[in-house]
Amino acid sequence: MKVPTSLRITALAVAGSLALTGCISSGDSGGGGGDDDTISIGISLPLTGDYSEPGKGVQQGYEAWAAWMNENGGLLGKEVELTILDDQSSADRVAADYEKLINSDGVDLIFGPFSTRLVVPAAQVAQDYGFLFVEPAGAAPEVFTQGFDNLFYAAPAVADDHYDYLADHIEAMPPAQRPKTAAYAAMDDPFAMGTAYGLKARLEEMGVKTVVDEVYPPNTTDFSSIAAKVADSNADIMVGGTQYQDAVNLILALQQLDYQPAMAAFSTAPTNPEFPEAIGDKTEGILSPTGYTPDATYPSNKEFVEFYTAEYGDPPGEDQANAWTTGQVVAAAVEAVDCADPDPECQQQLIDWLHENEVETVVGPLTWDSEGRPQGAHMIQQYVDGKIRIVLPEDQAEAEFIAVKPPW
Amino acid sequence: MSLLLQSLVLGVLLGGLYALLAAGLTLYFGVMRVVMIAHSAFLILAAYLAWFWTTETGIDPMVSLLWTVPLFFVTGVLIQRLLISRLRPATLTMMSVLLTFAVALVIEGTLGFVFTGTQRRVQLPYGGADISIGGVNIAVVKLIAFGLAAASLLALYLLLTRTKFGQALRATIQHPEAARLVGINTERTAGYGFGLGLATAAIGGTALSLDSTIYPSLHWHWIGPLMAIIVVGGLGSIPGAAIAAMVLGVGQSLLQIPLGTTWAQTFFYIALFATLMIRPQGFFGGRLAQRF
Amino acid sequence: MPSASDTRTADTGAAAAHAGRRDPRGVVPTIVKAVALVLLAAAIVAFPSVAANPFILSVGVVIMSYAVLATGWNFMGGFTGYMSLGHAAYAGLGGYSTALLIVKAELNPWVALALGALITAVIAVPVGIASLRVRGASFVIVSIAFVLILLLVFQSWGGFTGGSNGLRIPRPFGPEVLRPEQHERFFYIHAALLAVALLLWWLIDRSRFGIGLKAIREDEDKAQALGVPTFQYKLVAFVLSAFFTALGGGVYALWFGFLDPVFQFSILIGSYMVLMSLLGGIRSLFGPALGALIVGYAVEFFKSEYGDTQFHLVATGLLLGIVVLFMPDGIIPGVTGLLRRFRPQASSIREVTQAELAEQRAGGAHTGTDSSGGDSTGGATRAPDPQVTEGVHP
Amino acid sequence: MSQATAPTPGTAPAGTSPEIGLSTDGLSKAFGGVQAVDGASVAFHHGKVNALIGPNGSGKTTFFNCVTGMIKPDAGSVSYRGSSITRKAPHRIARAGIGRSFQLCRIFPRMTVLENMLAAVRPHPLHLLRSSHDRGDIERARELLTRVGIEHLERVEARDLSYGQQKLLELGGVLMADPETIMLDEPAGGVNPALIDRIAGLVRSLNAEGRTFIVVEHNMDLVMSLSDHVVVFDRGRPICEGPPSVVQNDPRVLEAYLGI
Repeated sequence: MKVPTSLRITALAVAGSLALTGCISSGDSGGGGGDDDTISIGISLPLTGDYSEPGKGVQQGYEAWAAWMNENGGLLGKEVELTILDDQSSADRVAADYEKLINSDGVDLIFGPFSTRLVVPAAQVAQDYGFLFVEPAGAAPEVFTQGFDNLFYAAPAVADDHYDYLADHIEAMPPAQRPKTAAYAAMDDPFAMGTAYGLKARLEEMGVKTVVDEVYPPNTTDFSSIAAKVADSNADIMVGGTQYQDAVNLILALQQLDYQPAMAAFSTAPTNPEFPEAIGDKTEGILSPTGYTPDATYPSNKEFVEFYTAEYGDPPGEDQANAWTTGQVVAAAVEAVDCADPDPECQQQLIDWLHENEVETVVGPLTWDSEGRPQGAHMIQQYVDGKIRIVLPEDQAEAEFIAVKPPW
Repeated sequence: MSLLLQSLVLGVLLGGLYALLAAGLTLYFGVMRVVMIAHSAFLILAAYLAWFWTTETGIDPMVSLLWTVPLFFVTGVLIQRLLISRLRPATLTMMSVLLTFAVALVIEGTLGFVFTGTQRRVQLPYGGADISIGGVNIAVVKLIAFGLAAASLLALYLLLTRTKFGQALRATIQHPEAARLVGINTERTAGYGFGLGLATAAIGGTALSLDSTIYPSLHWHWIGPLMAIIVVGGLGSIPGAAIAAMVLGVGQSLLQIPLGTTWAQTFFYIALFATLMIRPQGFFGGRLAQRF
Repeated sequence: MPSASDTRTADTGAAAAHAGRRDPRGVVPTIVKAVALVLLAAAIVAFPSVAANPFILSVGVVIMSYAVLATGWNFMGGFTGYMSLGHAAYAGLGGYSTALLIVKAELNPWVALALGALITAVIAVPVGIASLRVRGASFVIVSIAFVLILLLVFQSWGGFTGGSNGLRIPRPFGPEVLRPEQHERFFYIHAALLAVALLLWWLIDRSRFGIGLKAIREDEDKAQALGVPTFQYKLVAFVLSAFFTALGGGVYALWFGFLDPVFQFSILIGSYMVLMSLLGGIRSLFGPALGALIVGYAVEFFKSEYGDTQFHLVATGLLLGIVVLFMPDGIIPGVTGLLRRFRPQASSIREVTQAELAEQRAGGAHTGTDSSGGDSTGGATRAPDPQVTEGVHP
Repeated sequence: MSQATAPTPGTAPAGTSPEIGLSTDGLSKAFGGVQAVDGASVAFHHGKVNALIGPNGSGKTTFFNCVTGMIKPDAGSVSYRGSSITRKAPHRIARAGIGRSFQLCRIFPRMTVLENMLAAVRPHPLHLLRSSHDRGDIERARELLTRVGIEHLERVEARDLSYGQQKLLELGGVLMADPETIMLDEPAGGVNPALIDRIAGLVRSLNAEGRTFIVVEHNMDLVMSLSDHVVVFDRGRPICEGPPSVVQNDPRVLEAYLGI
């Protein structure tokens, strides 16, 4: 009774969708790879969903880079065209997006997505099709242990090494002045945890006692309990493996409990322009690692900052810089081997070239090890007189390091 | 020791908010046998409205209660009238879950659409202020949120026990057929019950906005613990829900000391499973679970 | 026309009519059924070679996976009417246990898949006991809570599950099998799994167990009063459902190659399963698969056409709401009903019973008059009570 | 109508002490503050047609639900044929040989009439996957459908039946499970007089075959004409019992009904 009708409907639907499958692939205009005077580059970014906000910075960086390239003669003399898909902050989607970019839209090159959690599934697709995969956001140590030989991280250092200069600085202090105890609170996210635990490993090595070690889920909104533990320990140094809002919440919760550490370091958040607004006038002395500063003197950086500021009104941030760096890295390889097409042979040449050469970028000269780890280090910034300034390493410092943080 | 005391205080403050929200969920379940999945989505919606109000006008978020509470009450009545009451009684429990789930998705999607997925937080001049009593620091915003929740719960309690409408509502919860027999318009009462439930979400959301970051998908973070609370408290029992909220809120807060944030959250779910295994009708009253 | 032939057989005598009434549609629909089934199978077998490129093929794999998951869900939802919003938990558990058995215990991927699904089924037993002892509400609450708890556990227990770093699963096929061919193989594996699930669903649907389950769906009290051990039946259906969902999740994990708790234990995936099943029709064998096809295709289509908005959540919510409010029986029963309404021979019960009444008044003897027309539900209204007059019969 | 208690064939002559089938002892159930069943101790005569009457809200249906396990009683016990069935799961009670109908007739609305009947078959666990359309089962179902008079509707979905037909179907389903004792909750509620006669006729003939009936009913004529033993409930407990003719004239019954 119902069975045959349902069967008929299903069969009809199957037939219909078979006929319609073309729609999915041809629906997006994209950039046909067959076009001779353009090079199309496919990117999937979290334009909506949980990672959409930081993802926007990467998008701006990519778009600025493409615009700059086209104003300056293009890539290999051809126009650069970006095809950006929205991965909705989901791993399933990010893989499907690259699958589509490579197979259906026929892009010549691909750039990496945003957020560590999406890098691995995307890199897998790229690897399977033999594509070069330079990415602006997968800094977690685990990204580089998956056996991807096509992956390169376009930033100075992987997450564990972000605090290296701070660790060096503490190590250089007379033992009596070093912090004795440390409290760590990190978001359960490969990148954020990577930064905090990188520093933790170094500090523990030099005998700084870990008194609090908390990991919280990414969706945590109530930090009062973590703050209570930190405050109770009264640690000398507070290290936050944070992204953005969690740092704001954690700092507010710590203030509510009147906890005053001698040093407080948080990843990512303090470099965000909205951070001082959210914290108010209590930012003084807060430390943060950064891979990029608009004031850096690398040759290409001036062009970048000028172009970007003219385009968007504000100077670029770290996400924008990493995206731009990705563009620079790929462009350098393309210009060097003189090819940019999806053919595996060309892609392999690009990969091989990057493994062996140094690239000048807005974050400095970059080289990679065989697994794609960049071989640089992050600078350390600190809020000094209400402005965030580079304080370490000393040869790049814009301001004096504040050794004892004023109360917040 | 001071950490223990501090955590205890934090737990009580948190438990107050849980209690108010769980009371709302219990109301829906009581009057309609509906598990209102969208409750926490409305909570977040209210928090967004409070945040939006404050960023646009610069006036304290608590003032937004003046219009969010009536708005939510009316919305609640309308949801009951226009959506829930359309469902067939035979499949009401299941279908209402799906329907309110759909409402939650629509709210989450719309919030993301309008306000993007960015995390938001109301900036208050007293955001980081605290009061110190006997070695325990209490954040002013948390105290206000707790006060708001406690006052609303008290008002709800008085409404239920001291007014004619409250009697009708309780009768409808306990025995709808009997309530109809004594001349109570249970349909209308159920509508108002729904409105009241949603009003608790408005108050809770405003309280939440004082001291928390909000983002569209945050409601999933709340609905789990809240559902655990109403089951542990005994589906349909408001005092049960309030007690369970306190116990679980304090428990979670204390367990964070040895277990850390993540594992402490599982406390709610362990309590939920334990309740269903040992005493499915809940530990504090309500026996409605037995039949539904 | 089938009713005409049936009436003729019916005239030969009551007993013969009863015997011949196993299939009221007679021979022709059986052929239609068989042809449709063959066409369906052919379409599925042909799909990978028709697909324009590996991306289309990968979309096919995803839709097939949806179909498996939704059909797995429907073992519980369709038979018993208990709607789990948290079936992503079992898909995720299936994926993770398969992956962990491969990574940690170094088992053969296919052994790991089967074992993983079994482990998930075992885990489902206590969950089922906790959630099914009491009716309705608790089941849904537990279904959601279970996803949330698994998310916490798999995220926190990083040392074992990979936590937020995710877990990569080695390929079941060697490196010489290129990605497009992986897609093709996994498309067929999913299809085979779907076929097995559908076969079992069909077997249960027509079995004594199935009729008990459906009785629970219709009226649990009544079923109990008739002696159906409702709790045991529900539990078996639930565990079976978890098993197939876990198999679906496991195969998907082997194909996708990467697991992250946030994406595995997601409420949204569970709600897709519900939406697909309801949309297609939970009482129909092919309902969930059809729903998966529609939803899976629509998701791709809207993404590629309208792209970058958060609107997919709103659309999912609205669609679910509309289905629940206006077509809780789904598309298949809806279309079936529509077809029947337009079929000229379709007669309402009213006509049948009145015709019979006349016959009885005249002849007084029961004939096995065909009542297949009575399965028309379209315009059927409450028949006038024939017992008014029949009451005089001994 | 006639108030004569026509001796039903197959029952023991009056005077001998009746065999007790189902009985309760101190059964209690409260909802919130309302004591629906209040320490009810009742014994029903086996092999007879027992009637349970009482004013609206006197707890008859709750009593039924407690006995059949649909509601767990707060206190008291239920025993059947000498063994306790207190707090047993409803399906166990059903399998012990007690079938029941519901006050507002309950059938499986989206299943066909035949499927409604087959749902009452109790398969051996090993035969669970056997086709539900077992020839023997179907034949028996058809027999019973013929007996209740709706065999011509076997392929109709139950929700498309008239209320009267649904009542007959419900009775058919109960019979399909082959219970020794059948509890009917208002079998004559909401149906027309002709159908009432038909149902009464069925009860009589089934009783004649040895099945015990316990009937909650408001239709006094029906109760008096049908039953051998009447129990009167008020405020959750029995206030009087006996043959219809005795009960009918008991002042307590009048009081309960008229609320004096």
